[in-house]
Amino acid sequence: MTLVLLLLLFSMLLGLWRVIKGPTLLDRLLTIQLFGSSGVAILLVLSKLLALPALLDVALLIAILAAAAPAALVQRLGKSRADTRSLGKTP
Amino acid sequence: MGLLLFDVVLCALLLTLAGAAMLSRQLVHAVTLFIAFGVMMALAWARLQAPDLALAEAAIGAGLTGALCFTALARYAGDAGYPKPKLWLPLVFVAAVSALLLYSVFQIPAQPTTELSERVAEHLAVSGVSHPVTAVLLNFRAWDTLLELLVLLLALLGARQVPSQLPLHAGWSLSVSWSRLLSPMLLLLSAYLLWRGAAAPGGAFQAGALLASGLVILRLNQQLAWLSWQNFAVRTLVLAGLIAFVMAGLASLLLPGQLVWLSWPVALAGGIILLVETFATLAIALTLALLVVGEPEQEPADA
Amino acid sequence: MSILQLCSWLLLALGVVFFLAGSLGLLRFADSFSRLHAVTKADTLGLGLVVIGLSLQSHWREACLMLLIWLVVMGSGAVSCQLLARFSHEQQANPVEPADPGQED
Amino acid sequence: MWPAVLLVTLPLAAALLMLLWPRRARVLHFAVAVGLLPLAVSFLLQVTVSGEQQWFLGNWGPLLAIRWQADGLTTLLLLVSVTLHLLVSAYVGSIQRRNPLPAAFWPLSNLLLASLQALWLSRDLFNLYVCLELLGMVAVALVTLSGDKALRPALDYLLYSLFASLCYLLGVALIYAGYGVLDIPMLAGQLEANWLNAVALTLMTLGLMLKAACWPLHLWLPAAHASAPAPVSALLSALVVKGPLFILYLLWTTLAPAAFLPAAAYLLASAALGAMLFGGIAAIRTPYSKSLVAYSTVAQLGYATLALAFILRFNLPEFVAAMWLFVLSHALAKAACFLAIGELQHTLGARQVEQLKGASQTMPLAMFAFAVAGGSLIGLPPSGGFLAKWALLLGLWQSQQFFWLLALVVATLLSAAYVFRVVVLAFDRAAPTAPDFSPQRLPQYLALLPALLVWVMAVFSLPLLTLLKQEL
Amino acid sequence: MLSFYLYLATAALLLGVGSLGLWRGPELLRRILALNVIGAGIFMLMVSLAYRPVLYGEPADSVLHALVLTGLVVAVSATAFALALLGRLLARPQ
Repeated sequence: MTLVLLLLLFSMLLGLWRVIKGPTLLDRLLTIQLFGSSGVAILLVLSKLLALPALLDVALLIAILAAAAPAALVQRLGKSRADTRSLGKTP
Repeated sequence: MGLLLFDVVLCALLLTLAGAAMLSRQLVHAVTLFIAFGVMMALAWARLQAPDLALAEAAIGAGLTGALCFTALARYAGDAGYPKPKLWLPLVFVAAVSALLLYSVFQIPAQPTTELSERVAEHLAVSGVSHPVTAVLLNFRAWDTLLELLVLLLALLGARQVPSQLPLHAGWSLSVSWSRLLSPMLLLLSAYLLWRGAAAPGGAFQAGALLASGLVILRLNQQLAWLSWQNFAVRTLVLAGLIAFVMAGLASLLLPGQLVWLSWPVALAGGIILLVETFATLAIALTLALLVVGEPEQEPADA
Repeated sequence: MSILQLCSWLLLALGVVFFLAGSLGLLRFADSFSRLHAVTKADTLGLGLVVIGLSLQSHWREACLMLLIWLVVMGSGAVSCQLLARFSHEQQANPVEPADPGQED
Repeated sequence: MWPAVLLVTLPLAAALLMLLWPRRARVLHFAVAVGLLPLAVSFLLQVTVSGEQQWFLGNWGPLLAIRWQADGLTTLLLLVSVTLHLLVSAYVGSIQRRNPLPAAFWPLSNLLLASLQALWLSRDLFNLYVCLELLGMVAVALVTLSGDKALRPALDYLLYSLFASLCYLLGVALIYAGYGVLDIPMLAGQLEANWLNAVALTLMTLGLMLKAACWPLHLWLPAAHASAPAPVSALLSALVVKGPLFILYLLWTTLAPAAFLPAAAYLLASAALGAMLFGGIAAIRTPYSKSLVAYSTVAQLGYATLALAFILRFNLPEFVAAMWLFVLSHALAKAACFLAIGELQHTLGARQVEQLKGASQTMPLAMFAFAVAGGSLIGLPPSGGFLAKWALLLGLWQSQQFFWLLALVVATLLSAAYVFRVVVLAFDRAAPTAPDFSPQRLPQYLALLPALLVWVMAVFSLPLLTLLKQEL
Repeated sequence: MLSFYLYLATAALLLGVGSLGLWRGPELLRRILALNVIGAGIFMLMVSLAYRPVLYGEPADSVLHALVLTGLVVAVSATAFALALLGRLLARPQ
């Protein structure tokens, strides 16, 4: 079980390179997505391992709110705003 | 052993994310990294057996921080052309301070002080709830919680003094329908968290923060036009948590034999706590939502 | 070890493999939009396998909750994938506009 | 229990009701503010007669509960807060027609009072953190009332204040790590002189000094206090910066192990010296009249810090009396100064000190208020400021600290210089600045009132001294 | 035991990283984020302390959990207020 946990965390660690290196904003946002889904998996395993059923609620919460940050991003920095010119477009 | 390795990797991830957020070239990257950092913090709380905090952190980190930061980011018109800051002087100083702090935390004895926990366990039976964290928050240290609700209210009052309108444009149909699909689920889940708070991890703040995230998502998709301070019902609910708390305190002070502020009579404690928590949840949800998305239309600052 | 447990471990292992594959894809694929595919698809599948694997070992109520979590992740993963893709597509389609600092007022 | 509870909850409840029904805000405000005054007076008398009282909130007993304690000092501070709250809001009411503050002033000032009262009463390390945070947020919200020009100072103030409370919280966490107790009286005498406690106390002290604007951590104060509306500056200077000072006093007189005291005394004394000298010099040099008063706050806080440093070193009751007399007299005098300067500024349309020329002719009342309050800041007999300085001098003489006697004299000369800088200009009748409109009398009288109160303090000097000397 | 000190060390380093960001800035938004990182460091210190009894087979310290929860609320409120001020500051005509 711990091994599963470690490997899941390792997959996040791989994603870390993308989030720091980029190069585009999309890559970074994707990594948040990855962190979200691997985080949910880790929480499920942890809840089994530590015998804390409440962690399932945490996982559900993260799962439900996974689309919240992208939705806010689209609303606040989406197309009709002129002032997002330089955001995340360093190739 | 395996768990220790897990801890090492988790801590390394946390530190890297925080460091990258502080040092990244562009602000939008800093914000993205910070959101990822929030998710990882929730994992750390889960690992450290603090499910209450993991719930709260997940609701805040995943739902509210993103909306807050992206709203602030929309204000930065491109890159404002800040001079490249010096790194070395701060780095040296901060490294010295960190070394000092590191040395200090290693002085912390590994032997826990258990007297306070024992006292909590002793009195749990007469606190009205069976989950110790809720008992501390709503009974043993209820005064802290009342003041904390006041801090939240003050943030809203302060933010209302400095309104700055960002127009809401029409949401994409996909996110609108997703938010509609989500809202009943969020409502149910927060009601469940609130109810569970009496016996298990959960409670007013977690439920409120979750509900607030739901309100924010809906509001950002141009729904809930009623969500405004000008609306008397909204205003009442924003204040309801504090009003219920203060009234409960004063009422129980009037009861015969109750001589001290915020001491709930044992027989009524469970009911009072549930009542206060329910109003506090609504208040927290609406306050946070108003704080994050602001007012729908431009109004003068003073009502 | 019972067959049930064996199945559970196998599924868990397979799930983890999918997670790792997704991350590898995120690292190795050439452009952002292919990386998008790698992450969202592989992770959702991986999570599903982990959920089933864990469900085999747990109480039915927890299993139901986990299944619900998986469903939600599928939904919100798909939605956010769409949102992100369109957002970034639009950003690329609209070239840099002239600065207009007074826009906000 | 009732007086203590009401002193906190009445303003709180009033603020909530005002937010619900903004139209009734002023009536409600004055009803509550006037009602609180006799309550606070009777509470003070009750405590002086029957001794200190304490409660464990929720009736959970020590350790588990948050402790409230009402001793002579606390009740005195409660009374001063209530008095100043009433005076300042009366001033705001009297200028309502001319330049009204936003309606949010009424609930915010009530919340300020509630959080101050909560702070004076609390004896719990974590609860004090929440109170500090609360106080900081109200203060910043009040600063923003003067509109867009105050935005940057307000944001800086908020960031400094957040950083300061985080420092304090870290210290609390480290103390909890060692002892598992948050209650200050229970921790009294328990702390050992080890590295962990040294770090914890240093962090808490730094955070509190930053919040109390002790030199050299005062950088946020002049901008924030000068850009706030005048009545708000009066509240901030008179009351808000005293909150962290009170916690500092609690920490070092009850919590800190004796081995740390000399080092802390040196730290505080040098900060005080810097504050008295550099704050005074900055006040002499600044071109703006409100900045002058704000820098004077930095300098005057130096006296209180110096007294605190000597409490730690010599443990004489004179120093305790001196510290709190400084705090009380400064609270009243500074409120009068800010109100008078605000009144002068509005009527003469003058932000700079130079433009106050001839003010003794055009607005004699306001100028008189400033001069009277200034007299107490300098320490002219028989004002409250003089009482404080006399107690300090007496203590310094007894403990034979002749260097500090000299420093005190120099600091007094500096404060005389910045007060007379304004007064001399005001008596220059050659070409007075013409007022924009005919001066109003009521607000000027209201500005004079706290200034006169400082001088009345001298009448009650004996009971005040006995009350404060019991503290040790 | 080792993981307890590991998390404590992480907390201390988070404080360092946050202070670096607070000092260096340069944008105000980053300073606000840095304050949050410092807050996270302190909360991590407190949660690790709450975890300490678990090492001896006792339940985690619920008082500390409650304190951190209060601290989280305070931190969120303060951040939201700071961001509102920042938004107004940036939206203001130059």
